[in-house]
Amino acid sequence: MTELTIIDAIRTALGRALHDDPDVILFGEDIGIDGGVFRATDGLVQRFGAARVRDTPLSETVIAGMAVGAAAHGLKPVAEIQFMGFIYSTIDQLANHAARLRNRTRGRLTCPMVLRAPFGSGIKAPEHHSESMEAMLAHIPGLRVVVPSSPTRAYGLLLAAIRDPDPVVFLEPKRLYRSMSEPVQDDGVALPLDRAVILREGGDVTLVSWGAMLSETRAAAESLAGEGIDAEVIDLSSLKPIDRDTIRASVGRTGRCVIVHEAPLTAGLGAEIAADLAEHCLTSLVAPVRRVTGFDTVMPYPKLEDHYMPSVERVRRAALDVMEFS
Amino acid sequence: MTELTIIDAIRTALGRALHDDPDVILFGEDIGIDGGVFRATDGLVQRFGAARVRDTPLSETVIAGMAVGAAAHGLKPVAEIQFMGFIYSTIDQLANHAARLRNRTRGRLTCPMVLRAPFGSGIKAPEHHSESMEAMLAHIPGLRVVVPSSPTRAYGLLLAAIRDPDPVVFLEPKRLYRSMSEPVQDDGVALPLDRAVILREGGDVTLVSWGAMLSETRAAAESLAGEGIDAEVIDLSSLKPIDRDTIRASVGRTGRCVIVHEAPLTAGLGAEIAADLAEHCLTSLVAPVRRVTGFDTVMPYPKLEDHYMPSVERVRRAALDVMEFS
Amino acid sequence: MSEPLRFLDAEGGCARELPDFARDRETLVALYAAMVRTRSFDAKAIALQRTGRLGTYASSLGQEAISVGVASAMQDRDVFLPSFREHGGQLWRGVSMEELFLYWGGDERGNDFAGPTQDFPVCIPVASQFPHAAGVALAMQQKGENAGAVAIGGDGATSKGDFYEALNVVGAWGLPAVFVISNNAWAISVPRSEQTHAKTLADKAIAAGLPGEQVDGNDVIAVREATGRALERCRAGDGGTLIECLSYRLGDHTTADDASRYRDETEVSPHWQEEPLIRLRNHLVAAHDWGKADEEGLLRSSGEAVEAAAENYLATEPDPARAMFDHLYAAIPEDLAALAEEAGDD
Amino acid sequence: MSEPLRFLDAEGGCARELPDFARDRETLVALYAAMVRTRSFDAKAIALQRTGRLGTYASSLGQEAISVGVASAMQDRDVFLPSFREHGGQLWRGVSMEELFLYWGGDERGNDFAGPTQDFPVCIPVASQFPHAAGVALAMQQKGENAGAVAIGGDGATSKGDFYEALNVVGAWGLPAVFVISNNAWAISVPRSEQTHAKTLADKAIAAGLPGEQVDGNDVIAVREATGRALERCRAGDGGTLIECLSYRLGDHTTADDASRYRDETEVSPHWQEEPLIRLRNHLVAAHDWGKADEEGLLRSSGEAVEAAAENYLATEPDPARAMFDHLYAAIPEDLAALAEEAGDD
Ligand SMILES: Cc1ncc(C[n+]2csc(CCOP(=O)(O)OP(=O)(O)O)c2C)c(N)n1
Ligand SMILES: Cc1ncc(C[n+]2csc(CCOP(=O)(O)OP(=O)(O)O)c2C)c(N)n1
Ligand SMILES: [Mg+2]
Ligand SMILES: [Mg+2]
Repeated sequence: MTELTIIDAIRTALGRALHDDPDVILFGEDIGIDGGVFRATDGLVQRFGAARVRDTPLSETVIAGMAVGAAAHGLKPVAEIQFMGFIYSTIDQLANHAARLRNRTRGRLTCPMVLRAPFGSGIKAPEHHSESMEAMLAHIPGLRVVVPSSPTRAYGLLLAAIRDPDPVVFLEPKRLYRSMSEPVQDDGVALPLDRAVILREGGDVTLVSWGAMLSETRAAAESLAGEGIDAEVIDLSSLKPIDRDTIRASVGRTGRCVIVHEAPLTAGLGAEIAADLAEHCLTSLVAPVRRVTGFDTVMPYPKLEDHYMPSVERVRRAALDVMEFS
Repeated sequence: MTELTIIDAIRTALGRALHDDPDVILFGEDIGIDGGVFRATDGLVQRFGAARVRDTPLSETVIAGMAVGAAAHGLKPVAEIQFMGFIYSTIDQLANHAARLRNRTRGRLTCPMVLRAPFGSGIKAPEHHSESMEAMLAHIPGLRVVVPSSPTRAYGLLLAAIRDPDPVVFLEPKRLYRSMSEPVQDDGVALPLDRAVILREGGDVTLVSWGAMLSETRAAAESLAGEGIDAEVIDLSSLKPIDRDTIRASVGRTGRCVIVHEAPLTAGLGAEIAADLAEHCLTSLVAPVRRVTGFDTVMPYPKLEDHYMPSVERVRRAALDVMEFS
Repeated sequence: MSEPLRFLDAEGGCARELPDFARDRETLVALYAAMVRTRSFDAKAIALQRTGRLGTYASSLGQEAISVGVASAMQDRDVFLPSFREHGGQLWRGVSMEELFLYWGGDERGNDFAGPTQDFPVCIPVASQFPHAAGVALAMQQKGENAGAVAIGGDGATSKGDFYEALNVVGAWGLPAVFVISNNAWAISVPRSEQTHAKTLADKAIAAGLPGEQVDGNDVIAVREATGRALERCRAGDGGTLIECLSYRLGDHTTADDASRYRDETEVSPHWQEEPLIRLRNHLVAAHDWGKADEEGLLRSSGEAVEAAAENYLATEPDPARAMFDHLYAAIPEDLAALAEEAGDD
Repeated sequence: MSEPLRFLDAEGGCARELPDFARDRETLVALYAAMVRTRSFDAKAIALQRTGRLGTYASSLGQEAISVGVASAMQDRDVFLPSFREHGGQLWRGVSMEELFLYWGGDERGNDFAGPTQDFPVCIPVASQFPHAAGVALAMQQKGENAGAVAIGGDGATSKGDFYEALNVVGAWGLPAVFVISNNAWAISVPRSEQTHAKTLADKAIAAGLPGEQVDGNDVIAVREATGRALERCRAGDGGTLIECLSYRLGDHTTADDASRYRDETEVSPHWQEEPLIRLRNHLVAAHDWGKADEEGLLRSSGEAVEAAAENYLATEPDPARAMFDHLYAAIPEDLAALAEEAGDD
């Protein structure tokens, strides 16, 4: 087994999908000879040809809309949006068409497409290159939104997304692209899409996060362990649909929950999880549900980026707060 | 004082703003001689001329983007999107520009624009004409999102939105456009933008809603009164920023909360309110926070519309549930 | 600027030599019958709407030649992507009137047509069907299907970015797509002259390096001929085409609209002289022995078909409420199952 | 198709009779100096980035004539809406090098320039500045400002729907806007030929019924002349113009890019013969007595100005964390105030 980073794992999964299924087609800006600005598609045009790995004109709306049409007519398009800050122009096609085609036609036409986009902050990128607006997409009925957190999960979840019969937005935590590696077997085995994953078991407090913020969350959990607090860490993984049972069960055990995400607070996806607990786990909760998020502001330019991002310390403090609550 | 419906009140406020401030300009699809498909601008082109009340080409993206440019250069554009289902193409301009211009330039350029759009279901309109995707917009830092619930509030809030120095999305509950009327004085007095309003006082349970669903919510409150349950009804009114204090104070008194909205459940704005309570009012809560929402599905075509919409009965049952909880 | 392609003038006289298919009586009668049927369907739909038994409806009165002409040039394996005013084309392709009534009555099952199973349903967000057509064409190109994707949109649709982006990628990638603009002179209340300063809408093709052509959209022969040629180019691997069909919206925008608010009857009436049925009927009478009995028979059978379809539609049991959930995903996710139960008994 | 407008050929010879302004030594020296200054700024910015003291940076190497030429044709009351490769134009308009360094260093205060206070800052989302330009032009038209809004975008930008929608409304409403396409032959790794099948990008104006013109974008005189004429049309109430400036991106897309992955050095090198500084210098030497001392003096003063600006930039204290909140709204809403406190001590 080869040691792969997340970006390697994504590339490997894309290659596997192209190899296994002639209907898989990749398109996006600069994904061909350039291999994508993060190299997610590096070498694929050489292996599979320019007809299956296509550079599009600079047009996000038509990237999404073309994926809808191609998916409905028998291809399995895996399209890339270069950065999440440029995904807004695709929302019309995602919400009004991709997510509806099956329902609108009562199953006659379907939309097995994947829209990939790197998201999140932490690499000191220019404006619009660091957004985390996943909550907007998770609000769209009929869509799936998936976020991997490790090379293994990136590989397995991307294969699952491509094979899924419905549209999936696959958001890649770009801060993690090259920050970790692990052995990943290119065995073509997909992971289940709709499952949250317990990354660390613990009985005192449940920490829920996804994507890159799991680094801070896990670091906070380790630090808390040093203070005798045993945190459970859950990787939400599927942002839509949400695996509510796993979270409820965990909070049922711990009675405490802190949710961590980069996106702004108000109407962020953390709200959905906290709301779910307020409805379904109220009697288990022994402390307020805390959300540690990017501040409720516009994502700042790089110089203030670190201030915006939830730090290990902010997560740790929130966990301590809920532990001390009485 | 004249009896006005909500649509009358909106038209009156637009006329007042055009009259008082030469920098106010209206544009949108069919808002000129046709007076807007709901007649919100009926007669205004005749009074103020085709230069100030303009029919645009059929281009939502440029309607929003042009509003940004015009606002930054000294006009006060009040643009209309014909139905909320067509607002998605404006999100790029709203999130990437309107909401950021002030912050991006540290106040050098600002964006005092209003984007009006009718929203919500209940008039048996075709597909895409009944959406309630306000949570997406409420997630955008730097934006304001406002929803009136009566002719008086429509008049006062729209004037406030137009006069506000920052971008405001003004969502009009179209089911209510003509369903109620009351005396409204065209006195040019604006209402405060950031305040929730207690429409009915009550000590047993807090019902929070906005826009058209306040009809069902108030009807449920009346019905509950008949059963000896005294519900407080809060009109959220400002969906961003949220008047958290008013809601927390109410739930502090009642210990119970039901949130009602048309939009789909997951990552809907109800989640933000419930999450806020789970964090800040946990000790006051004596029952789970319930959300009564549109089902977590695509808004169906008219034939199933009534099933999708939260009914008085669903609101009432949820309130009874939380009352009976122990 | 050349004149729009036209074979039959307003009176039904031949403006130029007819293409082969248009010398065949059977073909012409089929085209005429399809337009008559469409007009009957329109009339019934409006009547149903006026009596509260159908939702908001967009009539195609006066524009029947466009979608009928377009659809008649297509083969089964081509894909049709209509906007919301192409009932005639949908019917020609095999969608049933009952299905169309269901759709316009507010029932998703109307889109689940038994007919051309790869065709797209009505598309409401203006111009958003053009990117789909590019995608369908991409799939066709990729799979070597030797077919074309044919999308129709209005004059207003040509102002939208998605129309343009789709046109551009069709040009850049040589995709087998035909974009038809049904220029009925109005986009609700906005006349064509205020929609764009472009000389013609066909000219917009230049921005994408595609051939663009203007056609008399009231001449079903011209529409069919132009579409047929464009589809031949698709099949020959020569890429896409933009066709602007010139016509006029004789009715209101939809049943929710009142066109008298923004246009004078005096503007409308001359266009009644130009409408597509008269000229083809005149031509049939003059050149193909079309008689009173033929005409009456056709009107009767169209009327009967429409009435029967309407009856079936009105007798259709509503979908159960939980249908909302059943088609959202291939399999219902766990977190929706509970809600679906709730809906079930609502 | 006519030849692109050009006054100076690659060697600095006169391709046609020069416009009046280009016979004036002072004007030409100012243009030349602005381009040299821009190139110095570029070099320093890249050096700072390579040493970790600036963020990702987009160099304008080889394209200096475009934004300098455009800006030099503008009056103070006009509004400039750049993309992200128009440093030369911003500097000409009065933005300081220090402000530009701040911006590219990742500090919003770089957009709060003391300079042309109505100008727009750098725009990152490709083509999204064109709708703004339409809006600014609308405000100018409405207020009778007798001015023009000038937006620049790349060849890639012409594929985007917002470019097209904005162009269309400029045409439909006769707005005083000039859209300049800085065609540097590449959009990151995608060459112009794959971006669109349109013959020229100037042709895209036809879709909006606007005049469109190709200009040699390496000839600052041609760029200035074409922009000047377009702005005269704006002031005369004759509406907008699309100008395509032909140039070449000599460097990487940005400091984050490695162009050798997708284009050969052999493609690039001939373009060094065409670049804009040489030809104007040659012309100055031949026609205006530009000597070695002039050249050296200019290089020295440019270098000094850049170094001084860089020093000031590097010495700038960072914004406090709560600046994130202070400029979000005119006044901080209650529900943010608490968070702002939290940020303050983070
Ligand atoms: C994106 C979008 N914006 C607005 C509307 C509302 N609307 C429906 S039809 C229409 C006018 C369409 O005009 P045109 O494209 O000429 O088609 P026609 O109705 O004339 O056939 C408008 C504005 C819509 N359906 N989609
Ligand atoms: C809407 C959008 N999509 C993608 C990007 C990422 N991106 C930045 S520059 C660029 C290429 C731009 O090419 P062009 O318009 O020719 O301008 P140039 O960089 O050549 O000056 C891309 C794809 C972006 N900034 N905005
Ligand atoms: Mg039309
Ligand atoms: Mg370029």
